[in-house]
Amino acid sequence: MAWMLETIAILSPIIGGFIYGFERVVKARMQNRQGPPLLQPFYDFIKLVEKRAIQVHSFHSMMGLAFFFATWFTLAAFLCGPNILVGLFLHILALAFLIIGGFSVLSPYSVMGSLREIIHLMCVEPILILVAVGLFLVTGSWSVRDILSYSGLPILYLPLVFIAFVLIIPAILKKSPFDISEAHQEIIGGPEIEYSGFFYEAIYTAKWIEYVFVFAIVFLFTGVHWWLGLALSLLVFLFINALDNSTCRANFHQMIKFAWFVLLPLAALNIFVLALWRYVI
Amino acid sequence: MYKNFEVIESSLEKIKEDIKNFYDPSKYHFITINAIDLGNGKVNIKWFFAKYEVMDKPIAFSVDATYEDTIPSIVDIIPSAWLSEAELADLFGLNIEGAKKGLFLEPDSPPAPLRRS
Amino acid sequence: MENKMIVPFGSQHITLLEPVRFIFETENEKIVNVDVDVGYVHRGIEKACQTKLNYKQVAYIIPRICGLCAMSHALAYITAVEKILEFDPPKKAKYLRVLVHELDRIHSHLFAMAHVAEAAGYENLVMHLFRDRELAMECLEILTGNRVQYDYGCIGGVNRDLTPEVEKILRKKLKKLEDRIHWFKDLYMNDYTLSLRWKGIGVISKEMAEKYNAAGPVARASGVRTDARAEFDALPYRDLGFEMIVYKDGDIYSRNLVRLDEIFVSLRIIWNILDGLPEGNYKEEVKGLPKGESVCRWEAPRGELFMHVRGDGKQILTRVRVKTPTFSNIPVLRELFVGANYADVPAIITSFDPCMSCTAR
Amino acid sequence: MLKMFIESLKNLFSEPATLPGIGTEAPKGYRGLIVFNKEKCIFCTKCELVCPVDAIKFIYPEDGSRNLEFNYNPFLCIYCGECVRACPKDGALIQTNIVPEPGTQEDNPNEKWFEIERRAQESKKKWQIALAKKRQEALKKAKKQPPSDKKGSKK
Repeated sequence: MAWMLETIAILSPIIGGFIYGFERVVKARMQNRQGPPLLQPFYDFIKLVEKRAIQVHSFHSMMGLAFFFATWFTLAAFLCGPNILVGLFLHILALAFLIIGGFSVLSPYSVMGSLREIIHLMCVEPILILVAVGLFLVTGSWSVRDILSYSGLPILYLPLVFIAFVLIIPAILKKSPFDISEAHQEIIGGPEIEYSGFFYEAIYTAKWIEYVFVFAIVFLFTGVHWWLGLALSLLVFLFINALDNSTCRANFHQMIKFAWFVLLPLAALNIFVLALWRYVI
Repeated sequence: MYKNFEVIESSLEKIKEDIKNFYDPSKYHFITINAIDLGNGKVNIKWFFAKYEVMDKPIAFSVDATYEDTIPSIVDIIPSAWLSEAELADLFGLNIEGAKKGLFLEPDSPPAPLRRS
Repeated sequence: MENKMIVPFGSQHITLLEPVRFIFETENEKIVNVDVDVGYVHRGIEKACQTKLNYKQVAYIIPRICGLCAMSHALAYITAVEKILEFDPPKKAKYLRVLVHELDRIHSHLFAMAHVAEAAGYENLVMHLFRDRELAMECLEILTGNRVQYDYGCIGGVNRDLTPEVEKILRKKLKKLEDRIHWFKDLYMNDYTLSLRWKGIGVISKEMAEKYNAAGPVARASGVRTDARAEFDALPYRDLGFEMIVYKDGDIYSRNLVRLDEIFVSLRIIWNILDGLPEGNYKEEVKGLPKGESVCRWEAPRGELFMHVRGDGKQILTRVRVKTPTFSNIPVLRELFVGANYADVPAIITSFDPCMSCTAR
Repeated sequence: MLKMFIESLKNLFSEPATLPGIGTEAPKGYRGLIVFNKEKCIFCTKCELVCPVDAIKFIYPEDGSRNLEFNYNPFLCIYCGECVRACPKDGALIQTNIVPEPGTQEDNPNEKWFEIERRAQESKKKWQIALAKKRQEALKKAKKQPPSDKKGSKK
């Protein structure tokens, strides 16, 4: 258990790849299709290495790479660092690289995607911070190591925060109904459209790391009971995929409304009540 | 000659007024404008209309013209006619008032392909 | 250019099946101006029909204009030529034509609905619609011998008879399809996210549809009562339980519902044909050369298809003009975009079910 | 939404509708590859005439005889079946339900077909000249022989 978190952080691209591959199989089966093999993301990875990379300009490509390394570093900081808030702020930074990269080219799809990515940030980050605050209120620590050794079940104290978090996961992982920054049918991948070959691969792999990041947060909600954590992660995974398969894309007005007027008050209410109970009574 | 539609003969000067008097958007459906090359630089143009919901013969306004003539545009009466007019201007090389060329053909394609010469 | 962003949409875009280019000027994702170019796939089929091929061969080239409404193009042309030749096809041939045409409509409508769902990002619905479209395609394959290009009609009748064993398979598959369509209807009526995305978006009022002469499901969704099946006497639709589906709202949602309900009507017509197919020949010899002019209005899946044929007593026709449904719908589409949200553009375009290879020919 | 949600979860545990790596078979009556039967053909060239895309070309022999060479381009063919319907002799042209193979670069279908088209055009002209000669010769022969014999030979 001692080196577990570090191992996960280092191997996160590979773990994320497996999660992504598994998700593609599950998604296909939910659509009554056979689906690709489990290792398909890695095949794609190998194929993309061989492709010729067309750079728009060097800064843009660098931002792609920066996005990948920053996401990786974010995960490492989140899992191994002393404070999960650092991880969350680094997460914003990592996305900022993607956004700046998207803005740095003239392509309207890329620029529009970056604008929408900012809206994503606006919706996602407050909830992530409330999750962190909630976990701190329950466990009394900002560190992942301490939260994972907490003997109780944080989810019992934070049910509404958990619900809010699960419902915002589609926005983090860019899944329907909140996949607006990537919206294939409208802006064709958004900020990532102008990347190609090796640099697209960086973005592609960074997405896998996001999977690990999200499910690591889900994992935190069960404290020391890691079996329960696995079960909960699987359940959330299935729920997210079923939701992805049963909704169409909302537009960004609807997403903001949902995130700010439904999810945020929900999570805030939970934390407010918890804080009252902890500190006042 | 005309097997299953009615034809109202008109002339280039009168056609716009005729259509204006005839056309009622809630009653008639404007179908399209079509041209037929008659050879020797002559062309026959027909404006097609049909009634809504009634099983009736389509009605066509027919005008004979030459390729040099300027053909009046009916976009101010029927706003959706611009596409048909642009097509005729492209494929037949007709001079239609205000019709945009190059919508159906690319710059390097042969001009007025449906004309017989 | 203060706050404006120019967004090109097409000529290649992920939601577009076929090349058409819109150039939007947007302000905060709101469209203020549109420019359209439709002629990317001009193949000169009309020219070929007028210069190279004789009038019987044209019947096999015309359906190649478009894969999805191949049967409509072929039958409209055949009807127009038969009108010139003053030939009335045998009754059985007419019924078989309706059968294939309605099957064609079913698969085309399912295709269109799938694409609207795709544009809304509803992947699962797309997969389901496409899978069930396969049933209609299989029916057509077994009936006509091909999945896309049926080449079923010919001048004088149809090319194949409906054998009892084929009829048995058709009945089985159509029964299954009908159950599925009921399932879809239920889904469309009750799905919350779909109504969120589609209700009140891309609204065409009745006046607008009449002003810009929209055709087909687009016009019927706006409350315009127009359907070439009821307005042109080419096929015996009146005996077969045809009913015009009209909705009033004129948004994307009602366009989908019009298509869905038309599938029910088509299925009913098909059941009626299978139950009461008349006896007789399915093909008769046609003699003579076309001399004269005729038109044909035909209700293709996307709307009114118009054929204008002129022959001067030669093997090769003088003029073949195809006015396709999308051609009529482009003007209203262009007007509709002004003031719309960019995020809704793919859904609006696909809800028109545009077919550019038809439009440019 | 809920309906589809349940359907998705249900589908997760049911057999998928698609199968890996198995193509479907063409049903009976599928309009596939056209097969030519030389023994039965009477070389009337009707199929060549009716074909809308000129996917059938006959190469004519130089001696003016009726021993034509049938050429068929499956890549140009649109499988409408018009040639089969036009064929006056049963079994000379058959439409099978074999799904045609796609053409590859190695086959070089285009260049080969252009060559055939060129040869067909040239050979037809030569054949017509040869045929005219043959007819003239036959006419000369017929003039020499008594008319009653000619009638008998025609029967």
